[in-house]
Amino acid sequence: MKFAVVSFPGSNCDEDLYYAITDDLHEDATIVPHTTTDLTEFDVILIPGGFSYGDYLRGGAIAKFAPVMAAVKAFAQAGKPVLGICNGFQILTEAGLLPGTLQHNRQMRFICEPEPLLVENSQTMFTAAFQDQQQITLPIAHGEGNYYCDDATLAKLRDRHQIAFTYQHNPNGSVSDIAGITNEAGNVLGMMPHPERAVEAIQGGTDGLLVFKSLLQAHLRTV
Amino acid sequence: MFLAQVHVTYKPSILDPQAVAIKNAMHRLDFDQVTAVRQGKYFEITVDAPTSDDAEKQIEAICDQLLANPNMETYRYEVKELANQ
Amino acid sequence: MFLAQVHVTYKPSILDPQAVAIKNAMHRLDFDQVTAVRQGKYFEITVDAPTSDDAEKQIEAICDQLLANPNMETYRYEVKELANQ
Amino acid sequence: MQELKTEPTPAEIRAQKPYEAWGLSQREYDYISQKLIGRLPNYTETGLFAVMWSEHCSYKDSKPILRKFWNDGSRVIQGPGEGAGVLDIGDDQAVVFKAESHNHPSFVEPFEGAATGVGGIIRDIFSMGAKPIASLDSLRFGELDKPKNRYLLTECVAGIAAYGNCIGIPTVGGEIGFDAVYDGNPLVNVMCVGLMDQADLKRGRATGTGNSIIYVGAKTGRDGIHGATFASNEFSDEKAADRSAVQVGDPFMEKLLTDACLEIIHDHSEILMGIQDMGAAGLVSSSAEMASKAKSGVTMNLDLVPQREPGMSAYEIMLSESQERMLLCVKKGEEQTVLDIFARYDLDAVVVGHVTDERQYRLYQHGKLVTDVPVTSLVDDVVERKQPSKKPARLENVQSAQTPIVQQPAETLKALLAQPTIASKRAVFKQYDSQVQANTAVTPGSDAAVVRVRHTKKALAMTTDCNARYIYLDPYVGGQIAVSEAARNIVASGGIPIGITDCLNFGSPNDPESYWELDQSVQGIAQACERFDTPVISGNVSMYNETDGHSIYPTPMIGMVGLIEDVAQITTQSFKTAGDAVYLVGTTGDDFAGSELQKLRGQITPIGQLNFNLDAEAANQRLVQQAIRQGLLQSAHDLSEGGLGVALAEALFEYQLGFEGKTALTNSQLFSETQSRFIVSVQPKDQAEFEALAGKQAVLLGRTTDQDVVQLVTADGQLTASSSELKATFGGALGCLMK
Ligand SMILES: Nc1ncnc2c1ncn2[C@@H]1O[C@H](COP(=O)(O)OP(=O)(O)O)[C@@H](O)[C@H]1O
Ligand SMILES: [Mg+2]
Repeated sequence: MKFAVVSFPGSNCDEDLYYAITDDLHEDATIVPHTTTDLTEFDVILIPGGFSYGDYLRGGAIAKFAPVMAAVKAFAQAGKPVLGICNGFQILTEAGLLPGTLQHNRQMRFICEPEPLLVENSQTMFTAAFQDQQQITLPIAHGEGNYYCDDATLAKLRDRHQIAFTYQHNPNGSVSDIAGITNEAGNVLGMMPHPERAVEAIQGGTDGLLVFKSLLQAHLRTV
Repeated sequence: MFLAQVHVTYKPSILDPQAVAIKNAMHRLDFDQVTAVRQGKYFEITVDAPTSDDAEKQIEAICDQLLANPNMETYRYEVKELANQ
Repeated sequence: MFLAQVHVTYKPSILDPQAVAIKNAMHRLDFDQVTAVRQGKYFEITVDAPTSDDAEKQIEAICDQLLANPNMETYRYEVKELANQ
Repeated sequence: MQELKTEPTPAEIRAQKPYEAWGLSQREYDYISQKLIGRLPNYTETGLFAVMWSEHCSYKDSKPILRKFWNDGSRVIQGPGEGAGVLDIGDDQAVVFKAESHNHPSFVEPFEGAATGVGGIIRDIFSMGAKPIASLDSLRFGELDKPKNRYLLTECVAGIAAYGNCIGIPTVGGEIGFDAVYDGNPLVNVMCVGLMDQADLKRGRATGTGNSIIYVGAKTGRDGIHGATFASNEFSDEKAADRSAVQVGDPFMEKLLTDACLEIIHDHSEILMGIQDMGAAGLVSSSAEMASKAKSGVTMNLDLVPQREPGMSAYEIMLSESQERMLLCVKKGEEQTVLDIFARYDLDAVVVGHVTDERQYRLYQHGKLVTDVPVTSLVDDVVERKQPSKKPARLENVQSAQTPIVQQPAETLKALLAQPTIASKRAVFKQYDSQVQANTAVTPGSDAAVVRVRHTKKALAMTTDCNARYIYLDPYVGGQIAVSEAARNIVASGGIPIGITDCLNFGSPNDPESYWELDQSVQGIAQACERFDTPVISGNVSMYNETDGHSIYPTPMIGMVGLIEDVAQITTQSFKTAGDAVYLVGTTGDDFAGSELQKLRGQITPIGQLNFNLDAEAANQRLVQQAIRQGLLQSAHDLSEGGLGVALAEALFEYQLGFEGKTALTNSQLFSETQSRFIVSVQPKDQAEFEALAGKQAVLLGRTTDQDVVQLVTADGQLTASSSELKATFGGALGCLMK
């Protein structure tokens, strides 16, 4: 199975994702630059964390114009899986692939801590290896992770089971404790916590590996 | 040459954590008469456009595409001609 | 009630990496006619002061103490009276 | 030689002596004009000499002392003298590290000062060819009851976080101490650690006549140029209020710079002759040092230097401390390869000059030769000064410290845990991304941070330490203790100490007492380093740390790195499960000189005599190392500020355990700061083996429990407290004080 990790200028979790896939999931991964225009050879696109273009202006605001984004959009429209983590989540909301937006954390400070989460929907291609309402722990590391959407959007997210992960102790002020959401079709997931930092015991936990295993299982089912 | 002054602010319905933090800091400094704070971004953009209309069009497009996030922000701008140097 | 509109901007000699990045982004979006971008903060502060003079004094103090960093930034503001509601 | 019209002529310079305000003495000026260049230097040249001959660049005052450091050892690949030191860690890999201070800029503008401090030290690491893998920050502030100190702390931490988090280097450790002596003079020291293949090692050399000098990175502005020249408004009609010497950091650009430089080092090593960052004194120090080390000369055309502002003089271009810039020496004819790579990263890169074989330093601007002096006169001919040195009066006839009476040890323990120097620093380090790069095995909060080396069994442990209260009491012994404490932290984490870097934060070298303190502590550090086989491979000196004639405590920060040969040996300070036996390694005396208890009891300025024995220290470290290697320890924690009481409490918090035990120590000895001690926990099945190994070096203290109670019977009383209450005190204190 072939994973593409899209690297923007200023991405800093691209290698971490690459190693999570190659060393721990034992699948094929390629780091592709933001100038790539064709992603059709891949099965999954991963958009990593970091500070694309310095996150100057707003997280993800400049990255959404990178040449690669047209290919990402086409990939998503074809129903293939796109996972945005942290800055990747911000980029996906800025690009309109996911609803809502990520504001400054309520306390206006960066937070780096392991965070207990609940799996709200284990029926997606990113979460099938979890149980519904399973309690897991993943590290967060962000200054702008406070998810916001208006009430109508929130109602839709709920109705269509688009909320994938919630925080057990809301660390940043997110609406409805949201830590991760999918698009309506379910093939685009954005999440603030970092699954790629929890794939080996030495990192403090392995709950994150199940996100990637879910993708692998979903893929095996389709081939 | 035209100079655009652009203000990007949060929509009134949005709770802006930064503005809240600033207002709290003012109260801690005993500026108790401050009743509300809104906060935004301010840009001065110099455009080498042929006409004022053209400059406005460009600024409008830049705001829509880049400077403001329509989920939570609105913008306003003024364009004025710069004296030739 | 008075409303102060405050602009805080970098002194001209200070490097502003954010403004540089934003200008580069505009160029990548083919807004080639943009020749300069400056970036700053904008605040709207409502003060329940008895007189305009008093409001100005408070705003000035708030800018000095909180909103602007005198090492790198300058500020300007305008205070206007709000219609009673 | 032609002069720019607006600048004073050489004769005017001699008459008006502007160089004195720039720190160049009359003797030095005369020596340079008469002996080194044989004529009067022009304005630009005078500025270059002033900055190159400053203590900051030349170490003219501290060099005679720094020579006393010990830099040998079988692992040393590169000692002091380059961007950073390099040590062999096996598998053809090397670890690279260095620390640097940014004290004064952080006082003037804490956010940007601290941020650019982080940026500066990172460039030293990747310029050697290493990927930066971790940073640590060692901070000192005045007490937090003053709003100014809270502001400095908050902003410095935010600046470190902003830079480190954005660039994607985990901030994995550090230390923070508070004392009124740092009012008006906070310390911000940052250490960066890098990892490399030995084959990639690069040095700052301008070698090979005709090769090109390439400037890359941010444009040069009027940042950070000596304040004196700023005040004299002669080259600009801008109002002084519109000018600022503050440097703003751009971590995004530095990320691109790091990645691009490492790409060139990896893929085009053969055409890259040398590389160095532009740090203090920017373009002049990097280019002159690269030429000096290569025994070559350079010629540069300043019109080609990317500039942010119009009308910059040669003086300003050369002395600017704009951030995020590097200087490369690239083989003639191969420049385009390098320029293309930088272009791909959207970075400005320009050939600004070339290497010559005459050992002259020549600068052209607007078609005129504006500087023409021997390279050696700028770098190598600086006259070292051995300053007068005198033992401070306070250190004559020192009385011994009194043993405080402790009637309620639980109250004392709580009060100590709430001291900001002791309390949990989580409120600070949770703002740092400590896990990016996904290699952090031990995050902040344990004795040393541990970062594993991917695709090997190895890991690196790292720590920064210095108890300045001890240095104040006895700089020699205090220096030994600083190194020993760092080593203890490494050992407790499962590592073998392999080397150190330092930041020597002192008062004025012109004050004989300060100079004596510097000399003594360097000797103490040197002796301990030799004992632990931890060579000094890099470091930094920061002097003149004083305000209104009051100097800080001498604070020689030690940054140490240890090698963990197998990740299975990584050990943390926390007790793991109920029922484990807890031992105290090392003997305990009545050591209250400079202790936190002494300070808590109102003795703000430390008094008393230190008591320390390097042999005992080494023996106890060996024991813990051996026990970890044999797999006998569940946890190991070194004892430092607040002594046994504080260490025992800290070990309980992570897994919310209790403790029950009995000791022959007195109530007050629970808080004695006798050196060379650890507490370790051992599973019942391993107790016999551990006791056989330890002999008299360790005594059983008691057992961990799953109750929310800490109970320790002492010779003259009993400590009883709720462990969750202690945890709340410890965890909440700093956050509250920062508000
Ligand atoms: N206190 C010290 N201990 C050991 N080495 C030192 C010390 N101070 C400076 N050095 C070494 O001297 C060289 C020059 O240091 P410095 O001027 O701080 O570097 P930079 O030019 O990168 O700022 C470096 O190799 C540094 O490691
Ligand atoms: Mg350097």
